[in-house]
Amino acid sequence: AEPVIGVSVPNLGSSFWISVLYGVDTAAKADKAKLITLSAGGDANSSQQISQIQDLIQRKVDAIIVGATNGDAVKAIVERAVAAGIPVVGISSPPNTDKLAAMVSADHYDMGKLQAECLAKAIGGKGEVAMMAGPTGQAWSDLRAQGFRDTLAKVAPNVKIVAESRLADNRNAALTTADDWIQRFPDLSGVYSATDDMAAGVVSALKSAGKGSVKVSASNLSPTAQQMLKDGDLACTSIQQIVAQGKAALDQAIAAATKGKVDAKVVTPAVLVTPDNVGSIDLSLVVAPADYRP
Amino acid sequence: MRSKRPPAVALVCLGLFLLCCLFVPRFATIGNIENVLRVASILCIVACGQAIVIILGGIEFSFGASVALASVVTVTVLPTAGPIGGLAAGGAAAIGVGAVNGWLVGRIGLPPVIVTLGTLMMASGTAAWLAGGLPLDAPPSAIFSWPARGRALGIPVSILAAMLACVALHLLLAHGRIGRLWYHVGANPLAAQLAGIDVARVTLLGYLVAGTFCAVGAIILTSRVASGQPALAPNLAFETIAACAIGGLPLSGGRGHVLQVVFGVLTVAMFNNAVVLINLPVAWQLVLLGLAVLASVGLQKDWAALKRRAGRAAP
Amino acid sequence: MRHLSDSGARFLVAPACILAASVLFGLTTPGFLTLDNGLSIAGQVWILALLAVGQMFALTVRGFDISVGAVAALSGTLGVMAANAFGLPALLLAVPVGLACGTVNGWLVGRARFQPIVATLGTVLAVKGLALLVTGDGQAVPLEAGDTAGLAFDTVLGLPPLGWAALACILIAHLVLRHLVLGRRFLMLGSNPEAVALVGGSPWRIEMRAYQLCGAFAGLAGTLMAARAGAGLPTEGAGMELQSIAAAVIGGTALAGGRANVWAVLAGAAFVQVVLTGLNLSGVSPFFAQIAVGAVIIASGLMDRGLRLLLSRLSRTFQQKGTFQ
Amino acid sequence: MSVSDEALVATGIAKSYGATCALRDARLALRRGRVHALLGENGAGKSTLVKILVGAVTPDAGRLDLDGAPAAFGSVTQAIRAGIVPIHQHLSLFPELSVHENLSAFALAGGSGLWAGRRLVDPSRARGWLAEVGLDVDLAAPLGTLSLGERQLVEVARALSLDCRVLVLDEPTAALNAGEAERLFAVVRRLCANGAAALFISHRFDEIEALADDVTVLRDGRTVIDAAPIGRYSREELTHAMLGAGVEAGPERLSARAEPVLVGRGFAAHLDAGGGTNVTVHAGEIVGMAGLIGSGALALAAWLAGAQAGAGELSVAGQGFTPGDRRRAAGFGIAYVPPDRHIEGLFGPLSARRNVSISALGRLARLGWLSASEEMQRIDPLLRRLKLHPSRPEAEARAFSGGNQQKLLIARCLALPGLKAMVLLEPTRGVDVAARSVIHDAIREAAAAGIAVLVATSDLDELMVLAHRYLVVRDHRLAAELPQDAPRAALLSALSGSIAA
Ligand SMILES: Nc1ncnc2c1ncn2[C@@H]1O[C@H](COP(=O)(O)OP(=O)(O)OP(=O)(O)O)[C@@H](O)[C@H]1O
Ligand SMILES: Nc1ncnc2c1ncn2[C@@H]1O[C@H](COP(=O)(O)OP(=O)(O)OP(=O)(O)O)[C@@H](O)[C@H]1O
Ligand SMILES: [Mg+2]
Ligand SMILES: [Mg+2]
Repeated sequence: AEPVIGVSVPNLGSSFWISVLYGVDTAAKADKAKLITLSAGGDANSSQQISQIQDLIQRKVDAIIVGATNGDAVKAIVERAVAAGIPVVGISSPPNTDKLAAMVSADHYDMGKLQAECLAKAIGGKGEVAMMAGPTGQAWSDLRAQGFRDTLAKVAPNVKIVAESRLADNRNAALTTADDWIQRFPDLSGVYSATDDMAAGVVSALKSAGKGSVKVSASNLSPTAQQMLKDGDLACTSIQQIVAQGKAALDQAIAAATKGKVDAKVVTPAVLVTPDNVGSIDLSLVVAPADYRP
Repeated sequence: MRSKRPPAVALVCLGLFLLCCLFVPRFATIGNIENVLRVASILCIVACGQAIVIILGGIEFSFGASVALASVVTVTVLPTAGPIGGLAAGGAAAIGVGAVNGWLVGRIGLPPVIVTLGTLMMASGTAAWLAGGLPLDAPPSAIFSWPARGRALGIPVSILAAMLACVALHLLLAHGRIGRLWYHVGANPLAAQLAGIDVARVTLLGYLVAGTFCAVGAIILTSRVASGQPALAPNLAFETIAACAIGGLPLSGGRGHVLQVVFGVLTVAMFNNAVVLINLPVAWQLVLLGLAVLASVGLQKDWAALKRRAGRAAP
Repeated sequence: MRHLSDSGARFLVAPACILAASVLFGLTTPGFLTLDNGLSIAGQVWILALLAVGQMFALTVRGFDISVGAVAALSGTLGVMAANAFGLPALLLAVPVGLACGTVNGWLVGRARFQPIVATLGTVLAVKGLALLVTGDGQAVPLEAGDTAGLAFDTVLGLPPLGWAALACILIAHLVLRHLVLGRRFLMLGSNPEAVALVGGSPWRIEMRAYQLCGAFAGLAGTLMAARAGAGLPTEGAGMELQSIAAAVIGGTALAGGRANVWAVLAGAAFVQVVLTGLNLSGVSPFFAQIAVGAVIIASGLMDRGLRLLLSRLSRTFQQKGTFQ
Repeated sequence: MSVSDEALVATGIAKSYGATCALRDARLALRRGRVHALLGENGAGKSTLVKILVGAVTPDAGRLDLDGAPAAFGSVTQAIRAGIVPIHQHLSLFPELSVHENLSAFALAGGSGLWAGRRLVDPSRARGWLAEVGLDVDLAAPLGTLSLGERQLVEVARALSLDCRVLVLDEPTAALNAGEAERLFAVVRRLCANGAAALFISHRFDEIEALADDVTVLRDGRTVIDAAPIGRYSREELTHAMLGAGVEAGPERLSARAEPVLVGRGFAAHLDAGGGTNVTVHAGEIVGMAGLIGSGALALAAWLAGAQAGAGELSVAGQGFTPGDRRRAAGFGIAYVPPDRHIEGLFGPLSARRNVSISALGRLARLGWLSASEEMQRIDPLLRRLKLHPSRPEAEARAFSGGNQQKLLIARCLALPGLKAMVLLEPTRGVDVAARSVIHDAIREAAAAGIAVLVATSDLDELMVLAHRYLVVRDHRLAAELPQDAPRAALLSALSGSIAA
């Protein structure tokens, strides 16, 4: 019979996880595996995710792919799953345990690092930047922000981080906050954005205030970000081959489920996309096509 | 009547404004005030809808989801229907949610909390499903961005729309027959029914008109973000409820004036702007916002009277 | 007759909904109607159940508490910090933290006469901020004092030990509501707030107690959350306030106050959990699942109407509209 | 009178609520073994004085002496411990709780202690109190299933649970009919015979004369007649003291009979109740409908107004409408005053004018647009005619006294466009003599103008001065029809079902 693979991700309202899922999905179609996809409905819903993994154990799936809302929070239940004989593959923000059959990791820290290097160069190594840093308490946003801060202090010690927002986590809120920043920090020269969707809000605020000279960097590469890069609104965006990761995760899961050979750790490096190289990136490894529906 | 005196919230709002001017860096610049007003304008339009529902003795949780649905619908039909058609379709979706709420609360008689919670989830699920979970971008177009970015008579369109919404709400409440009936139904639905009022119809219309205000807000928001967003403004319902409550509308229904809504909205918008400008760490921003909400309501209270009351209740 | 058609029927809605949902999922989803799955649901329901029972106390005195999710997150996190410092039992310090938040809400609503929704909205924001403050920007705090996974997931006589503990707390809630003077006072206040002072009660104190209980139960839910996750989660709990209200109302708690039944509220929470689990097992798209949950909440309202209509038919009287028989 | 006789004395009591001064300089002296009546028009301050006596409100000034010693009650619990037992004007009962719990409310609400079960009064004693007030209800039944009058009796029974030295009754009879009231009086008399003092507030002179020994009159928060024996002043003098002016008697009843206007056929309260009741009200006629509590008189009247569903056929001026369709009935010109103005009638937070104009909105609105000036022109003369006091149509309805609130409901009837019939349930419950005479005049005038009027009330006096014809309801059906000149005794025996004299 075809293997049944459970996929538990934090939030299918984010381009990152959609792309991961796309990778898993395409690989599953190729390998003839059946997927049960569950979304915790938000990054701050660990209890929900714990229950969902419990349900997957209950359903006796053959393997589970987990992108954790919070690596510590799902540790215990993931260890339960492993103890129940269900191999677990961590992806991107993996459960914080050494019992995983395999770990396909995205390097969020490096994504922030790449943004810092690019933004520092774009603004000429000095000036004020603000961080649209994404929600608090989430591994992906915290790591990206950390990578950005650490690297910036190293490569451009003269750049000052003047503001950081962690409440604005959608395009509309990012837009409003950026509007306020433009008033408060007229000399702003760059903005870090945890995701491309937030960056879209920032860019639209800057444009309508006539502040096109302020540089914006982002992570992820949805169609929106591709367009912004082409239009020169975005200095750069740091990405990973998340579709490829999704595919790898499924392959590992099936291997683990069928007692095949498992690679304990699959790492794909973070890559920087700029207006110059956006044409040469193999998008099929990076982002789900616009018409993909989970 | 009561409205001859300015509502207590006006003083709170004014006091807050002065405080902000004095202590919040770069608050009192034209650009910033315009920002505050732009944000307030969208909040205000939707809060006008919330005010109707509150006057009716109900509550609306589904506004956030219904603007999200509207934005996604707009962008989905945009390629075939064009910008105007798209925005109209989006607006219709928001009105549709209002109509469903009105039908379930008015005709079937379900509690508003349950109904609007249910439609909140349904609308937000539908929006995510239509969009596939991701924002859908609208192709750039001047018409499409006009509601949020355009100006008419030198005033930003969204602010103009908010002023029109307030005037419309005022006319409805003060001079419209239906507005009068909302007060009656909110004050005592049983008495209204015995006086020969079709309570179900009045309630349905109330939610429908509220949905219409929400639709106008949704159109401006969609135009503002130029995309269909399944998570457009998740806290919109709570922000409008807070604005109405800070404005002094009792959630028990039967009372409320448009000025209370306006000042409540301005107060909320100023809070949100001020915490960003003060540029505190996020934790302190939240604490400050919470205390500000409580303080703005606390300042409107007659503490001496409360003390008297408590004095006799104590054993 | 109103007795039967109103008070009785409202508490039957949740069990009836559970029955209907079980039949539906049993027919459509393989593996749903199994003992194991039943036990699995029974192991998961408790966080929501504790929050809903707390919410029930606030609803009973004609109030509302939208801060329960945030309070659970804060108190769970502080509990974990205390446990790491003083040993595992200190995890229970989450309860007094919740109680303290409830006291603030209770004072604001009872004594200062804030509208419940404003008071608790203010505390939501402040409590979220506090949770970030104590953790330094929202990092999860791993529970190092001991391994609690066994308590959360191993079953003893069908339920995990934490489930038994939660059940015990809910039993206490039942005792409070049905058998203690305090519970009777909640019902009195919800039934006729003006009369309470006239028969010698102190309305604001009673109101305050209700919010305190609500806060304490949110603290208990926080303890459970932390023990289950093995970590304090300061940003957890989004959307839980609305879920808890839904569960309490489906469980027959009257929004107009004065009517509540703890077991029915437990059934309301169980119903929400049954639906969530059923949808999880059925493998439908997560977006459809969200739509379905919304539809189900409305359906439970319709079920309530239907049951009342049915019972009033059975009792062969006309629907009353006025105040007299 | 000897000082040692005095149980409770209040002197120089003053109390203000913000700008309103409820009491200025009130004095009240209750004597052991005697029933003391407190008179005053609506809003004179009677209820406020009561709340002060029972510790529910603290006075701004004045002193209280209990058995000759100064007393100060910080709370209801303290007053109750001192033996002062209140029965409040607006029911202080809990509809969602059982009768048993309601009877135990004092014990449940006050003091400390854990177990509710321990604080419930002994069931057999509870049944004893219920029997004493003549109630036969299940202790476990939720109070909400009882009728208004039964609830009032539960409140009286609850007072018996306390060790009573001073019994304070604020309009206890407003919701009771003659038979019920008589049972209450017996209880009061028995308590007084055992040495308790009683304070009794009512707007009905008959009751006061039947029960009270002494009388105090309050006007504008001041005592104007202080503890006079009941026989010393005539009704006219008392009325004059209350109002500062006399009340003119209304015009004589007209005898009128014309074409039928309001017709109801085949009313049945239950689906399985056989037969059916037919009622016809003619133009210009005031029909009085009488019935004991629980007889169904109010339900029948409400049914006729389209306010209550039920089997049968209804028509007004030849146009039929469905029972329970209040909207259609109002559209056909049937006005309705519900029996409980607070629950079913008043829009508390809305202005007096808006409370009235709701019935005329169809006439006042053009294309959905209301004209404020036309509203004022149409409504304010009505309010003036009914002598609304204070004469502030824009004030909130809930800030008016009971009598004036009732005038608003009557005005709402009169403002109905195309008015053909009025159905009034308990139109003067808890209303003072002055307001009552204004309301009666308005009813007579309406009838004289050709409106068909049906008045359903448990107040026989009211019927005797208003009605052209009496319909007596017993057991949810019409038991007797009596002419205008039927003697009171005939009415009474028809009500209770004994053979008419
Ligand atoms: N809670 C209150 N707030 C403001 N004013 C009040 C309040 N209670 C009473 N008053 C004022 O005090 C006056 C006396 O009220 P009270 O209820 O004692 O009258 P009453 O003699 O009992 O009238 P009724 O015959 O209608 O029962 C009223 O005119 C009213 O304006
Ligand atoms: N908010 C208020 N402002 C001013 N006066 C008030 C207010 N609420 C009540 N009152 C006054 O308190 C008095 C008592 O009101 P309550 O509703 O207890 O009895 P009532 O209206 O007199 O009814 P009843 O017909 O039974 O005598 C009234 O005279 C009313 O004028
Ligand atoms: Mg009174
Ligand atoms: Mg009164």
